[in-house]
Amino acid sequence: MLDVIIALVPALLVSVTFFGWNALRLTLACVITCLAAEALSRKAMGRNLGIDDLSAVITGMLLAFNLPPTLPTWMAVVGSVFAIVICKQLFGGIGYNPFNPALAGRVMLLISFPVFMTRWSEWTIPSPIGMDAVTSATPLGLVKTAVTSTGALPFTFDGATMLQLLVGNQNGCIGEVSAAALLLGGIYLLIRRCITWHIPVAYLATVAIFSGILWIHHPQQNLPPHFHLLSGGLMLGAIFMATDMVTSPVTKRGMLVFGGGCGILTVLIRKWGGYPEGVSFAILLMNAITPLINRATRPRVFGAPKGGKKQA
Amino acid sequence: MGFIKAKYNAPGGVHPAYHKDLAAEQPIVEMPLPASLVVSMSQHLGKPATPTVKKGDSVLRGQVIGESAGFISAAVHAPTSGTVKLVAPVATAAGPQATAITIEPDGEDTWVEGISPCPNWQALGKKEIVEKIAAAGITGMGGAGFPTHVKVSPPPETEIDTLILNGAECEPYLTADYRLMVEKAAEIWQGALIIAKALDAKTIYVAIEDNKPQAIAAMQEALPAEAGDAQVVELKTEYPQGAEKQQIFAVTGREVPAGGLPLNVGIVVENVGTTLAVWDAVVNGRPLTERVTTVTGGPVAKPGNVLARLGTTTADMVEFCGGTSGAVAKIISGGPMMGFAQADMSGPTTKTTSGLLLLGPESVHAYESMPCISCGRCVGVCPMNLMPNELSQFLEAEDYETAEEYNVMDCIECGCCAFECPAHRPLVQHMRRGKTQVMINRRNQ
Amino acid sequence: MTAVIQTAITIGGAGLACGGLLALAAKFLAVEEDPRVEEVNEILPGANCGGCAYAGCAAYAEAIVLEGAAINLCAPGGAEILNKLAEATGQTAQQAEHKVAIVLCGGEVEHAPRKFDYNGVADCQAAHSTGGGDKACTYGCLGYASCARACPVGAIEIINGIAKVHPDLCISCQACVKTCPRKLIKMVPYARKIHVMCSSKDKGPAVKKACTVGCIGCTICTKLAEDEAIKMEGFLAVVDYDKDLDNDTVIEKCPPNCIVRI
Amino acid sequence: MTEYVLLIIGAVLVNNFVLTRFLGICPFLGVSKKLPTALGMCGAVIFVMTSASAVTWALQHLVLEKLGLGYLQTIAFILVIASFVQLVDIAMKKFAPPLHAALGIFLPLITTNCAVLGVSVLNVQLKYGFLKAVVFGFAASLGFSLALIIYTGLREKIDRANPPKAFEGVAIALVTAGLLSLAFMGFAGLVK
Repeated sequence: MLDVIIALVPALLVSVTFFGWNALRLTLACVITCLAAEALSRKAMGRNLGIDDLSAVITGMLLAFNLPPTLPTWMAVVGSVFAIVICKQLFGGIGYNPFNPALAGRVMLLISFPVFMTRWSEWTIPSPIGMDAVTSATPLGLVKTAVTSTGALPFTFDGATMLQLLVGNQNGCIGEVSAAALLLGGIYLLIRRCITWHIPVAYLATVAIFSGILWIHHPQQNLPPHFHLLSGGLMLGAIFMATDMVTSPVTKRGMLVFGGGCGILTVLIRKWGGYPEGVSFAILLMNAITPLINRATRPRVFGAPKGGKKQA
Repeated sequence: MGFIKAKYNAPGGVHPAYHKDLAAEQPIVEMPLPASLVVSMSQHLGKPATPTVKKGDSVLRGQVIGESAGFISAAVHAPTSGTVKLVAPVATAAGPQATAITIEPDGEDTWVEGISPCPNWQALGKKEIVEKIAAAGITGMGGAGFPTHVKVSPPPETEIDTLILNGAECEPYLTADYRLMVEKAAEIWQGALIIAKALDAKTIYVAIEDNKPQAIAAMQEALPAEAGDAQVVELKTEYPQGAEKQQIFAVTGREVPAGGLPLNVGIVVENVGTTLAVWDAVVNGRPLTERVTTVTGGPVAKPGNVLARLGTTTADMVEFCGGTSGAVAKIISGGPMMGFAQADMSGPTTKTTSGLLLLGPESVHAYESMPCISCGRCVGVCPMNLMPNELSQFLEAEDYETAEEYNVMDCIECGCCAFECPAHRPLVQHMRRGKTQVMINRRNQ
Repeated sequence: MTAVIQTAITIGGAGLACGGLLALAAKFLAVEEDPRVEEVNEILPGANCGGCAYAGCAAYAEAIVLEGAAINLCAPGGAEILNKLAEATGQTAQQAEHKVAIVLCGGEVEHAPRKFDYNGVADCQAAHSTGGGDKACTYGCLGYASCARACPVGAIEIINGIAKVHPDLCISCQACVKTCPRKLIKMVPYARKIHVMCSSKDKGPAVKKACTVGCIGCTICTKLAEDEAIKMEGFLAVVDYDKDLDNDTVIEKCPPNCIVRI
Repeated sequence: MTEYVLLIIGAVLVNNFVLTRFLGICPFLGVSKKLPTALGMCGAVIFVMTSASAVTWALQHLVLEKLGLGYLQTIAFILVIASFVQLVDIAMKKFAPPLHAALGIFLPLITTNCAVLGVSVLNVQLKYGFLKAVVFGFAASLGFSLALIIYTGLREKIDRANPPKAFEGVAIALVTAGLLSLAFMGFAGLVK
């Protein structure tokens, strides 16, 4: 679990550089509330304390990374309590929760406080014609409003904007802005064998292919695949959220199916859904389907008839 | 000539620290007769033998003191000459009680008469070979203890074409089979030819892991001409290469059907120790009264491979190896992966005790098991491709029907999943508990 | 007025049409079933506890009607269900004695030492098959509460190391009897209060080593108890529950005070 | 044609009968113990909802509205639904006795299942034509089945969880259903 925290540090540093005190405030609020909530609920349930497995710290950090910088602290606290108490401890603690607590917390906040959860600070888009446009929406938010109203793309996605998305000089939740920092953390986790490559690769590949098809089919209304890969919460979701072992399938084949499903749902919601960002919902929905995936992708028992029933 | 690398490898498998260096280079040493021998009637798979002697009788070495009690059972012979001191239940290595005969040796070690060596065994027919094996009370010495005369006389309609000698000895710490192969290669080959004749098997393989080069060399060199196209097969060192189904797949690529037996795919697997005992029984006409056991582990002063009479207590064996230096936290009969922990050193060795392992406090940990977080490592290492995480959660919730649906009965209890589990869950005990309950439910139905 | 008639005709017509459709379906897809089985099933409590050794009340009902099974096997049902069953099936009703479960072992933690510390699954069958159980006495109660979990009404509790059955809560469904891997739980008549709390078949000295309150086979109780209410089975004193045993001298005179009144 | 596809996506994903409109919760909770029973229930619900929405539409437009008896809508619908359920009950007892035993009380319970009555009433309120009503009924039952199958998978996992004493059984099942409907809110706005 410590490795996951170390892998999250680069994204934390980037968020502090861009959003300053807001990022620190939210992260500390979430982590401390998660730890306190876990300790209190474990005591209330008369179980061993168990916060030394640092899973609450990770849930806190991941939840904070999914929050906009200007969110009031008390909302972050409410989200953390919901994530730890309702989504995890109520099922009996680590290992029993069917849904990823951090994501469920973020979705609960998104639906309960839609305005606060979609209020961003300023950022500029360096447009090629020299006049920087100042806006206060996230790239995906911009695309959603522009495409639905005028039907045209709000900005052209060129090298400069891509660099911005890579480095993190963009609007969005505090943890998801810099794709580079998240990728760095992801590589660290792969080296330390905390996660396997199956879910992130399957997830990012499906998003790229699906958005690629849409882009080729209708370039004026769709942004290129590499925009979709770098924008929004995809990197954070694919590397840290979807790979949560408790709520994702166990077998390698199951993980590929899980990643693919997340990818399809993400682009589906981004293209036609009501919300600009589909990553949280996609992963939660695939968490719900994980028990069925586990059941379907059981390995063939050694000695069972090939292609026949799973058992002898 | 006579050497190939294994083309296949069974799924899963783990690589525990082997610690074979402790006793690997120690040649086999014969142990003098101890003060008393506790010969258990349940030294094999199947019904325990029924004692034929009572307190006060005097017996000779090789005399039958326990008759085979049924088809799947085996005779038990007096390991030496002496007087019967006690006939009482004693805990076996696995735990349940079984009657055991305590014999006080008289020191002469005189053989019972009627021992009929038969140097040119080739003249014997299949039936005589099986009878001699049954009379000698030979059982599998790798750990299971399946009576060999039953294994060597499969039902007539099955057609056996291959005999595999199991020299993998994949269990860490144990080196008994390794020393046997290095020192008694020729006799083992003779034993193999005898068994092959009894089975009408055409090809013979000797499966040895590649971390035992001297054993491979010794067996290859001692390969007799009349063994035809017999091969020594070098297996990748991986636990559990020694498991029957996994070894058959690694050597021949055939998959034993789940819930089936090796004879369903025309193969019989025999441990190298058992093969040597078959040679001793048929050629020298001597019943099984002694075996080589590795006495090893940190606290053992001089670890080694001891040729000891059956029924020697663990305490005497450890005493012969220089006693213990340092505290002993765990006593295991067998290896660390599949062996049985013992409460004390009073347990006797039997035909299936391949090792006695003493572990110091620094290598014994009592863990508090955590809930399963479905990390899937156990699924990756299970040689039977089962799902130990799901099974252990079903069994923890005492849901035995679903556990049966998820093939808990195919678990070979090799211990890979429990070895790999970061949450220290007692997976093998869950499986064992599940299998017992499923069998009880099937009987009650 | 016409509205009322119209309503009646419409709804009445629709009802008639549906009724006709169902009547046809019931005729073509009829499944013959013995009505008496249904009737007996209604009488049974429906707890599906398996006390009658059938898979549930429905199976027991079928057994009564089709295979003529005894009607006094339903322990939880007690007298009034027995009488109703007697009328329904026309058999005579002899009242089965009210029996409750009891764990015949008194070896609590401070009396019966453990021979190694068991660090495995907290289940009696699992502990029993690991090295023959971690208790020095190979016959005694291991205290891992498998019987307590199996009891549908929670009548069994683990009190300092061993299982104890509360006689008033027990519905005599025998779930615990089947679960105990060491077969320590017996069904004894509710009226009997004096019990030998030991099931060890070992000789005296061996029992003394394993437990301070175990029966050492000294046979004092068999002499004191009138008309052989307690008999020796090997080295173990066993109460004969058909006889009424109610004298306290047996309790005082038992050297390891292994005999108790519950 | 796309109009029907959008209608189906709308009924299955966006306003799922169980997870967004919260109709038909009692069979949803009662039958989701084992997958085979749940599949049996889905079959029964698909048949009953589709045929009920067809017949209730006909009953409403051809009979009740003609005679001006619109207020009898609920009674008439319940009557029709009850007879369809009884039909399924008899047929299943004949052709699939084990499934019939497994479903037990939940099969006749479809009669009072608010999802079935809901779809019939909605057909009338939304003024759907005959074909649209039948497609909507079928789509609604597909939505019910999808939610039930996903939820049964979840139930088998959380039945093995060990929640605190107060939350064992149905309580934790309801919490899971709540979280599942939280996830389904992602589809909001998918179809205009």
